[in-house]
Amino acid sequence: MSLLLVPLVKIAIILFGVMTAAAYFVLLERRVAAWVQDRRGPNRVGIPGTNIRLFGLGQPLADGLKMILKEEYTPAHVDRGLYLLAPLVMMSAALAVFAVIPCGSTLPPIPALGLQEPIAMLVAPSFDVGMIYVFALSSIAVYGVILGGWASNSKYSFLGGLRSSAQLIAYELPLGLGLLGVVLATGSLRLDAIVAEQANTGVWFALSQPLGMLIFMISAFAEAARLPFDLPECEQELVGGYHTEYAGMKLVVFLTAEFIHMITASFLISILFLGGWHFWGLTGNAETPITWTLAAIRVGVLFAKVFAVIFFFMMVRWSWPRFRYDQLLALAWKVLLPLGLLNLVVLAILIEVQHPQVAGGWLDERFGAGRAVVSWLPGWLLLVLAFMLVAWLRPIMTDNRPRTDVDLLDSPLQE
Amino acid sequence: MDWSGFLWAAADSSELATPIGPACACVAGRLLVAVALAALGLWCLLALDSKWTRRGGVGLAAGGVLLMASQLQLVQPWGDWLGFWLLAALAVLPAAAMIVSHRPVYSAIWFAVSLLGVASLLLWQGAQFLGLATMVVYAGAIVVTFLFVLMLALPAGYGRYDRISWGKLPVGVACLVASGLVGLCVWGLSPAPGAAGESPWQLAKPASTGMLSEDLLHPAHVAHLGSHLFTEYLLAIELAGVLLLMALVGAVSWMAQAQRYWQVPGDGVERTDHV
Amino acid sequence: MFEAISLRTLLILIPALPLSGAILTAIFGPAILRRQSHWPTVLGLAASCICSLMLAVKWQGQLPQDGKAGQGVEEVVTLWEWVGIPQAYAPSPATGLAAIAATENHAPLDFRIDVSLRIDTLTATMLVMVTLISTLVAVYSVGYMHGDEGYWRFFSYLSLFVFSMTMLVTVSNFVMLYVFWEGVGVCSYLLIGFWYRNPAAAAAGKKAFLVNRVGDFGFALALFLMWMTYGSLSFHDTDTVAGVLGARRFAGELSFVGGGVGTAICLLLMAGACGKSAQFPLHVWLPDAMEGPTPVSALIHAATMVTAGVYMIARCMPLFVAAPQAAWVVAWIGAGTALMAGLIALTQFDLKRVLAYSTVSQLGYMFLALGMATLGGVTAGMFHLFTHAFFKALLFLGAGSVMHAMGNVIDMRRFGGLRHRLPITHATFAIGCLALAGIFPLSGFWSKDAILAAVHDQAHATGASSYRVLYGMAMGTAFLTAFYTFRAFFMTFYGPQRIPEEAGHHAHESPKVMWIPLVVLALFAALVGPMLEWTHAFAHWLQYTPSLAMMAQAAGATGAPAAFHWDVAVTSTAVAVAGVALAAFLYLGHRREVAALQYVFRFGWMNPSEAPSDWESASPHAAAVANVTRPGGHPTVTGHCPSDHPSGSHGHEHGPGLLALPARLLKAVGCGLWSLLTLPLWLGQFVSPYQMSHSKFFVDEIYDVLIVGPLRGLAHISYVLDRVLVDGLVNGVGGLPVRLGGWLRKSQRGFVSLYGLLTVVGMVLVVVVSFWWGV
Amino acid sequence: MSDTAILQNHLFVGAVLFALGLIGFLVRRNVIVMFLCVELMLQGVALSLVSWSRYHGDWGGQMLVIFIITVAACEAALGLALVWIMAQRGGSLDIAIWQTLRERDQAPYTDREVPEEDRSVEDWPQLTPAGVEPVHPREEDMYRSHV
Repeated sequence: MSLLLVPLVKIAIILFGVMTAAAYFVLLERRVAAWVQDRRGPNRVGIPGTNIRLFGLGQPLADGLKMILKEEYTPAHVDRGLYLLAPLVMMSAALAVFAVIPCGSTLPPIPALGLQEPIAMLVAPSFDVGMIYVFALSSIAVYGVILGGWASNSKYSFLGGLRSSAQLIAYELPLGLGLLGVVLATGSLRLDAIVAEQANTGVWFALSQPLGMLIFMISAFAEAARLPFDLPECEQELVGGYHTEYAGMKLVVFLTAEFIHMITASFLISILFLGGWHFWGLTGNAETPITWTLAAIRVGVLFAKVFAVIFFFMMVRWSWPRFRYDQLLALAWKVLLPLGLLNLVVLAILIEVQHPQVAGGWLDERFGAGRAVVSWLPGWLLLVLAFMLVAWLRPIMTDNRPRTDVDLLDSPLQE
Repeated sequence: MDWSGFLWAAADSSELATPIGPACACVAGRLLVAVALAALGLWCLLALDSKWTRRGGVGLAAGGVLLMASQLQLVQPWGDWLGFWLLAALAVLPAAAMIVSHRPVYSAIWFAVSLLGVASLLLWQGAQFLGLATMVVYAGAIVVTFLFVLMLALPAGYGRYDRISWGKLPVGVACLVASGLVGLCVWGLSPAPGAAGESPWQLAKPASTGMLSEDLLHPAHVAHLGSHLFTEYLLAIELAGVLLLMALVGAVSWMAQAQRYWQVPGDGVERTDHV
Repeated sequence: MFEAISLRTLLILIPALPLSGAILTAIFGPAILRRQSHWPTVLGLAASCICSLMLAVKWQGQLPQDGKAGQGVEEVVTLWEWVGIPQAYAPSPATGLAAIAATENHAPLDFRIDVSLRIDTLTATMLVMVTLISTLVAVYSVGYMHGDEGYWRFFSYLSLFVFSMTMLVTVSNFVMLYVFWEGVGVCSYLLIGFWYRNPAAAAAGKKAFLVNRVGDFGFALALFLMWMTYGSLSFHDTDTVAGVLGARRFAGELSFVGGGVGTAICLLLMAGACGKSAQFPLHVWLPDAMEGPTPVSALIHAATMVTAGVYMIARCMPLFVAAPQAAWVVAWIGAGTALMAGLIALTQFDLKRVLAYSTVSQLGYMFLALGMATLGGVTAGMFHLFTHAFFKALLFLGAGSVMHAMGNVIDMRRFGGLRHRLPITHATFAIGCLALAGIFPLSGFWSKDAILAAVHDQAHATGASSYRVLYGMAMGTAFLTAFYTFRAFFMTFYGPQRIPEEAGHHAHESPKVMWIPLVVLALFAALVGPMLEWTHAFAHWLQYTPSLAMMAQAAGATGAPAAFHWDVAVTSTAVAVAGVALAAFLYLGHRREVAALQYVFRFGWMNPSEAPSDWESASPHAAAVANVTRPGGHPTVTGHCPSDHPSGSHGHEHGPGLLALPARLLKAVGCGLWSLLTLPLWLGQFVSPYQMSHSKFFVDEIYDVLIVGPLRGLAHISYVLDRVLVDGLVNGVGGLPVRLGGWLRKSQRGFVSLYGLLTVVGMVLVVVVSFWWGV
Repeated sequence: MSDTAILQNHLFVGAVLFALGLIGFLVRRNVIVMFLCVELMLQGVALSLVSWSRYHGDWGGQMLVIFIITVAACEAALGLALVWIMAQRGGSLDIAIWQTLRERDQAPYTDREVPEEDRSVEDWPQLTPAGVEPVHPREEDMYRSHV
């Protein structure tokens, strides 16, 4: 029975946690925005009926109430079925990703409930293709956007939908390429195995594969449609993008789903590149016998990292201007994709060279404990090389002056 | 050739040296009825255009398919049986909806749903990588691209030609042929009543559970897949890569060439506005 | 450093460098190198040349130092096996031919073709000559081909040609020899037709190719016969089989085949050699090949490719020794060709054609020497080959330089007196002419003398009158050579200065990159002969070639192979000087040729108005020159010689040139000689030998009537048959499906779905049928 | 026993998918929908292949499915490029407009009438409870002229 029960409990916890977190991250976002812009932000709403403000912690509740009570307006000209389907698809895809994302390492067995094995803090522990699953669901999320844009039957929505889906599809490739180095180094697609690898070696992939992390992070920003890449809904151009025609709960679902995307991205960055629950000297490695304290520490470490990444997301949002659309796609196809390929090739060679049968043994003999440092040095050299390559080959990416090397009047589209 | 006579003869004549034998007569008969039902149902769905024929068509087709399915062995235990048929329904019903839908965008969406069903069936069989790859590649890229082109090329959402198919006769032939194919499959798969569990197509012995769990259904499924992929099937995978590259180049060059033609007004192609 | 490179490496490098040059130029030339396309070729050839020299020096060090005659030294490097058919041929006593086969025990023979390179003195000589001249020609071409649209193509072909030629002289197998024989043929075709937009060049390329095919057919037959006779096609002995020219045969263990079969093999080989070396029946392609770029003429048609035939006969000399009749034929063909080509060259006006016929003539000389089938003959022939390569390349390049300056005009009637405009070309050309004419002490003298001496020796040794006739013919040819060479020289560089309008403002000396090779070649042309022949070094060196060592052994006791005969030397020098003198009389200063010929033959057809004006007496410049250069007015032809007109003041036109002082003397002698020589010509006026010579003895016309015409008729009949019969059949067969298709075509309704439905119905049929009948 | 049952049932589902795709390909006139139907047929085949792969414990079937996915991707790229060009040049996604590619002496295809719409099965956008139906021209029901 526990076979069915345990996952259900896990699902319930995760759903509740994620939804609540999304709500409160909205508050956090507003507070961060205020902080960046040197104002106060929402700080009034506390416990209703009293004067207790609690730093505005009641704000999400009030927001939610407002949205729920708003009129459920459906415009007459929309394609009704798809119009309703779009936010649902987006939300379910966003939530379903958490099936393979570990929220910690494991819990000790609870014999009282008949659980003799350590409990993985993961809904689907036996799933061998975790990362592909994440990709599959993030590609399903595109449907929400494109259908929302189409079904709304409005120019702005449609353009927003097209833009957004093109952006999401384009950035999925560098996202995957940035990740592949990690997968190569780990030899598994499971997220818990990736964390375990980092915990065992003590080298986070952010240290050994900085270029991969950079690519992954930029792409993750784009996938989450956060600000430097929030072209799908840029207000100045498209009113509200693909959800222009949405209101009430349906809009809430869209917005929450976007926030959940950001949370997912933060989880992935923390787990893939920042060592997950691992912290030197604090959490032990994957072989350390688990205790309740240790489990709690690990969860704390992981959440701290996730929080830090989310905070970074928000800071970026309020610090950076938006890309132009062609620049956005050019960045994906002309910069990140080649760099991702370069990263993959170089890492494949490095990993092969460091294999015990090739040069790993020699490295161990020669450097001993310093081996870890030696093994991640090439990654940083690669990062420098990548930067130089980009600066040298594509000045347009670092420089926004008008191009002089093409005569726009001669292009076939002008004829 | 008289197809029904052909099949009845197959069922009746015991002297024909076929693996089925006379006992299969009732199976073949039921199958024929099922095929006819399914074909009729689909024909109603596709060729006739009224509310009642469509509803009746759904019923007929579903009845036919279920009748065929009843000839198959049952999946044990019942939990698996239920799960399997739920997923199968998730794959088949949207597929049917896809081909009868009058609006192409809905067709594409139904197809995506059907893909989810197929991917689930693949997962259900332990092909984890393929299941998810199907989702990523098909649902994530291919169908979205279809939607793109559909939305751009057909801004109205649907055309007149989506509401009328070809003539009633071709539709009937197509339905009959396709249902007949399924019926043939079932006829070949279903066990003859006399021989216990033996189907007319002599299947090789299934792989043992131990063998499966060591390789195909191993927990590290993807690693095993990869090691086979890059050793035994290396050439195939290289060829697939080359194929992709060629398709990429081809698509880009076509579009680049086509762009030139679009600039020319009155380029000799008669533009018939069917929308 | 020298020791570090093994013979094997050098042998591989020598052909490999030009090949890589060709490939690099072909790949990078059109898009990347463009105007710099010469670099791979020039560097590759230069490196190959250096390797050849190193190889020769190393090989010199490996020769036995005691200098005992008749010791053949060779080394063979086998790279890989190209063809290997075990037990391809079982010789049996019954076949007759097998009795003289390679093995004693009649074991089945393997047919095996190795890609193997050999080094012996003959090969080393050829390699040095080929690579050295190619390098100089390549450097020259940088200037000559400058600005041509096929620049990279030219250098790619050039490299490829040198690759083929080096392989041709290096391989140690008749089949490989044949392969590269064809290789140089192809390159020659490509290079002759280099300017393929010019129909004449394209036709010349085709002609060269086809005429060579005739000879090559003979060569191929020779190979078949050789395989059936000797059971091997290798030069060297392999583990199991004795090579055709292997040590076991030289040691007398096995014999060479004589008699009918041996003669047949040799004659067929000679047919091949005739094709490649432009000997009498097959010489017609070489003059036409002058349509190609001049460096090509210099390289292929003077120095290297045409020597392939000579090389091949020298290589196969033991076979010819065993079949003396064949050698006799070789000698006659050589002498006949030499004389005929010399006669033709007398009257040509195209500078390059004169040189081309002179090449044919000199090759005839070499064949004559080889036909002696004595050690002296072979070494003399090879020596002449060696020296001739230098001075003929020099002459051609000089002609190219003239052509370059004259805006591609090559007709000697249209220019003249160029010695001031082209001083370096003039000087080097003079050296080349002297060498070719065989004037002491330049190279040509020594080599030609060696040939004459060899013929002389043979005539004495055998006492056969035919050799005396040959000797006479050779002497006559020597006279003709001197005459036509200096005719061309005087017509080009002396007389009143005249420049065709095509030249425009380019009538000046060629750039440095062109004249430096000229100077280098002139040095070689002057020095190589005396240096090598003075000590008989060349003959000694060549004796170590296994093919020739046997003859040296036979000559053995008699010592030096070709002794220097004072009588021969003096005679030949006198004859050559006489030729020069006659040329000086007719062409130096005032040109008397037409007048003289009119006097002799009273030609009606030789209309003076056809010739440029100063050919006639009307020209005041010419008259002035005649006045100065002809002391006292010789009485012989005065009645018809152009009368002297008051001279103008164009002294600079005929100032003291390089040869002005000796020329006056020579002309006086020439005047006397002319009166003697005109007597028989006057008698033959109705035959009009001038016309014969001018029309190249009508060989091309005879070929047209005898071969080309009937073939064309046959081809036309075949064409008609093909059109009516074969095409009718084929079209009928093809028409049937078209009819059927026209009927099926109706199903092409333009509906994808219909096609799909038909496909599905077909598929269902297949499925049902295959299940039902248990397929 | 169970393995055989699993195989049979999956093969059946695969066959049904294949058949549905086939019917759709033969019957529909929208080029893109035809394309989708082809993909559906491929899905049916892929399902069968994976079933066989599991049944035999052999990777070959799965490899073929990888190939199918590759081919499908190429097909989508090239096919959609073609469809897009065709749509641009012909102005329609109807496969029937390309009957102009028929043989010269063939009679042209004449389309049959569009059946009268039955408003009762019409699933065009309904009015929302909160809204009042705006006055709009009749064509707006038929199609959207622009998006």
